[in-house]
Amino acid sequence: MEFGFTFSNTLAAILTIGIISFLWRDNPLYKLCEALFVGVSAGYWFVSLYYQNLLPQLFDKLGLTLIITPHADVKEGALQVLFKQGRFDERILYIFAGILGIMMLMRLFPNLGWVSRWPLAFIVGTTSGLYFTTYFQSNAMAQLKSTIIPLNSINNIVIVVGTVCGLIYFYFSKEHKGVLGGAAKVGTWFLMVTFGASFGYTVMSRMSLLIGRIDFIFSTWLGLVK
Amino acid sequence: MNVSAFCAVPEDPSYGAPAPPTDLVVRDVPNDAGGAIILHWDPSVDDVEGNDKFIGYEILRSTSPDSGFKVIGTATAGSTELTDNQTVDGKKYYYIVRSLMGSSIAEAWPVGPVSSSQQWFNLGRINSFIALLILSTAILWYIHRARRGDTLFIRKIAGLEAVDEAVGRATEMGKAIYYIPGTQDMDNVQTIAGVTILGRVAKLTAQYETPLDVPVSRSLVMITAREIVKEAYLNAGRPDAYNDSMVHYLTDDQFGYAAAIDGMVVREKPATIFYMGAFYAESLILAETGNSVGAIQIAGTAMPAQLPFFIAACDYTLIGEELFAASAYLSKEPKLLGSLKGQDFGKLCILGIIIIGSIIQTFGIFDFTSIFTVQ
Amino acid sequence: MFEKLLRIDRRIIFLFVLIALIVPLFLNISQHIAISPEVRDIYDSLRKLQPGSRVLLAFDYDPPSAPELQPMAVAVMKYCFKHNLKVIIMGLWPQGPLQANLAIESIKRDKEFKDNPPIYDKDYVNLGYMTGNELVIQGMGTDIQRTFPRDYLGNPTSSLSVMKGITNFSNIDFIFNLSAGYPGTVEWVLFAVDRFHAKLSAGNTAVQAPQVYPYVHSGQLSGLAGGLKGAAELEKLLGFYGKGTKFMLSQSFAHIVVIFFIIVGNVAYFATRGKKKK
Amino acid sequence: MRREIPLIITGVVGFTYIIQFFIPHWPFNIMEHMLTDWMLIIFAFAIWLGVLNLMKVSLDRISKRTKDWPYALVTILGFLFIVIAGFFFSGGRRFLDPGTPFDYIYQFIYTPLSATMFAMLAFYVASASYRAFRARTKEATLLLLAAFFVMLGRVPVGDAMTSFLPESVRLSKFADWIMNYPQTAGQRAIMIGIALGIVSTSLRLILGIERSHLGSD
Repeated sequence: MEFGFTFSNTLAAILTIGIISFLWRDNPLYKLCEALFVGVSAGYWFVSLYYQNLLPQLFDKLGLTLIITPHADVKEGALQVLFKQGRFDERILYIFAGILGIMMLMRLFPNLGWVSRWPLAFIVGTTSGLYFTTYFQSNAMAQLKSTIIPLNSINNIVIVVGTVCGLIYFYFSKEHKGVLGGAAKVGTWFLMVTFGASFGYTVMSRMSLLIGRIDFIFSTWLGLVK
Repeated sequence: MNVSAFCAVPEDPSYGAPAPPTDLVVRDVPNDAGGAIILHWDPSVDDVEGNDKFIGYEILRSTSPDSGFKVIGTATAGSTELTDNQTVDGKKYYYIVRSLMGSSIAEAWPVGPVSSSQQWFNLGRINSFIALLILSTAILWYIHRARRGDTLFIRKIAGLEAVDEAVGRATEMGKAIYYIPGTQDMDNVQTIAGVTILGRVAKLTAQYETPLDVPVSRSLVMITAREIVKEAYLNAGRPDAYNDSMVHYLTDDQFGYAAAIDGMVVREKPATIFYMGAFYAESLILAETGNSVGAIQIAGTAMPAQLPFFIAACDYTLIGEELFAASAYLSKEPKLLGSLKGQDFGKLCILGIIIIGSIIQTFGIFDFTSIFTVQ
Repeated sequence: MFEKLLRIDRRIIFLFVLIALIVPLFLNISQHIAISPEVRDIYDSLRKLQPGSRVLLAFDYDPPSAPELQPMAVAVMKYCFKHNLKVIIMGLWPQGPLQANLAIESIKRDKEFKDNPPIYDKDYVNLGYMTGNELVIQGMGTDIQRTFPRDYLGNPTSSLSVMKGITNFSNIDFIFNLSAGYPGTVEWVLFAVDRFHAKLSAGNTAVQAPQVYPYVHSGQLSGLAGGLKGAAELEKLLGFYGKGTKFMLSQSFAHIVVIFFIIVGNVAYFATRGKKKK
Repeated sequence: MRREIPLIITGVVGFTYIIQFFIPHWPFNIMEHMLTDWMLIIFAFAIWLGVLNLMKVSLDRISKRTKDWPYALVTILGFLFIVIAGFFFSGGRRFLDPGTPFDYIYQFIYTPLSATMFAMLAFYVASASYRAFRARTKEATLLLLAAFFVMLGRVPVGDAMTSFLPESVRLSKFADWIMNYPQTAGQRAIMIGIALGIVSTSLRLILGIERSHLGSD
């Protein structure tokens, strides 16, 4: 970004004001910004995914980049290793990823749409396998460990009681009545304090985001604030 | 394999030579996939704060104890550890660590042999393994019981009780229902939970003939949501009412997506909005705009940082685990209800461990927490 | 009247927030800024540096976090240029080094530095952004010039005079990390401090700071400035009143507006509830 | 067949992931990395579907001349503009380098739009807290009080108001206490609950008990 009343800054400032104007009411400038934002951001991710995922992860690894542009400044891929050196390179397995990706695109043909369930099933499998272990390890085990503490101070008692009652709130198998109901009630109090406190805690940083935009308008663009 | 050596090359103060590091211990990195050896030494007596001449350590490696040592790495003053990630499993190595001070060098005797290897089980994770095994067995056992026909009680979940009412209200008003399945892709279990709940909501909208709009921010979510909505309409006997354009993509960008939904909400004023899945900062932007047009809003997420905002701006919020319980609760399918019971079993175990463990810690009987150390 | 207040048009609240944020930018109110020990630690570390010392500034943030972190960056850079410390800029976030350039631009336009503007490769260098997150820090622990073979302009790092004689963290006298998340201060502590014993202070966004406090108490981090308050404190200590102080005032005003409306909402709620009972 | 094979794929891949968490030995050690890469590659292909859908919806709006159709044209042009700039005029892989047309669009169009959208939160936290933080019930009162004290404790005014008290019990310290103890306890309960929910959902997916995401035949 540059300083002053330049074309670039004016463009950025108009877009900034356009988005903020939505707070007053929906209006043509906001509609313009919104439509532009959707198009530009979709394009941004489209280009980024190509250069940051598809190209290095698939084309470079397989060696397709070198086949298409022989003088490109990239290392040899699995295909070159296989055909020039006659050696098996495990990167050749990435060809399956390419196949799965193309199967995904079969969605575009109504009769072949079902093929796209394979890559989808692959993603769901990866996700559930990954989450199954990592979440248990980092959320359940680690949090459990740090909650087992000596009950020798008010602070520690607050932590243990709060965690226990909070967990009881999430207990689904019994109606929350009697002792269980009482504990679950205390659990909701803790949850409410948690939500209130984390809300209050973030207010400040949200303000600073807006300060950044206002500063852009008044000092970078208009030069009114030194 | 543990090998250690002690060596004392006499220090010659006239030449300003440093003392070498001592007690070098080299061993295979445990619980790994091989290819690494870890070295640990006690610092040289010259390696003290304020001694600016002391530069650091050099690590040398060879496959023979007598010759062929080459520098494989350096470590700054004050360090006592280095991992050699460039070993070939099974090959025997010898190591030397030497101190550098000014232009002089002092080295200890070589230590070894040591070789790296890969292990068949990560023993550091045995606790997670056992716990997950117990939990999974419990879940599967309850699913089995549920399938056998045992009735399983599940308490009311306020946010889910309201789903019928919310769909009903939209029908009465003749307005649309928006369903936002989060802003993350299918590589997030919350998104999967979100689209599963969409199936139950879509069944209701099919029955009531209420217009449903599902704007999404990821292509794969679009594909999945279409499958699910289509099946729901089919099961409700209304395949004719289904249309691909009910589920449409906007942009992968978190705020671009929020900007577009804000616009849609103020223009079309939906009667009901669902937010179910993984959300980041856009949560409040969406929920406040939805609130401004008077929509009934039901949210559910397992993103702890966004829960406060949904609680503040929505009529009902499914908190964390309740999001994952929702599909079971809404469908009342035995196999799903069974897994909820399994979760509750896990919760009871955790509660018991916290209470008993804290008592043990209070009286200092032994260090109970060490059982739960994660690696 | 209270009933009306309960259903107040939200745009009135928006307007108050906007005014509370804009007005302080044009005011010159002196506020009492208490200096916290964590920020004083940063100042003490900086003061100990001799002229000619090398300071590494790691810019690990992007424009949305700039209001909080940019004032810190400007203040620390001004201090370095004024006391003839050599600044090395780098970033683990793609936008980071661009933020550094913005900070330098603004310093060049500053009255105090007009006659003696910072010069590239004499007073500072910018090594640019490098992918690899914490692995970059680890690589720098062995060899900075190999990790960053070229600066952001494309010059070989070995040809830069500021980089002469620098191999790894042993040759860097002080690191200041500006961080808005991952990768950031936590990674710098774990890799640069714990493994390579570098001397590190940090500036963090207000949201991020609490996660980093434990490292200050344990001594791994020598000093921490958190959020705009930290920025204002840093400006006061280093003697350059800048945007941090101004922004801090805006933020406090807006905060008070929010609190004020919460009170109004509750007063109105209880007043109308009383009426209904009658 | 159209449902069985996907279920098998999910199960096999899911189990592989779980195994590699516990077994560091080859070939499992390289699996995690490779499968994650594959997932990224599938995502990179899949974005085509979304983008084509966006173009189709926008073109439909233009051809049917629905209300506000010119904005649909803006979306298409915006998309083409950045995609052409990114693919043909920004130096290939180095498309993010300062000075490229792609970077210019990023800095002067994308960043102001997205940073401002993000900044709108400043307004929304104000309006949401005005509405939500009212002492209607016991629970709402706790929500209100926790938010109120933490908010006040974060600005110098809070401490100034309680300056007559000893330093250790002033508002900022009380706010810290709320964050460190009751707040931490609540968060832990939420996190442990989430972990259990995720474990059982993942298990259902891997075993094919939950399969509605695959749709009908």
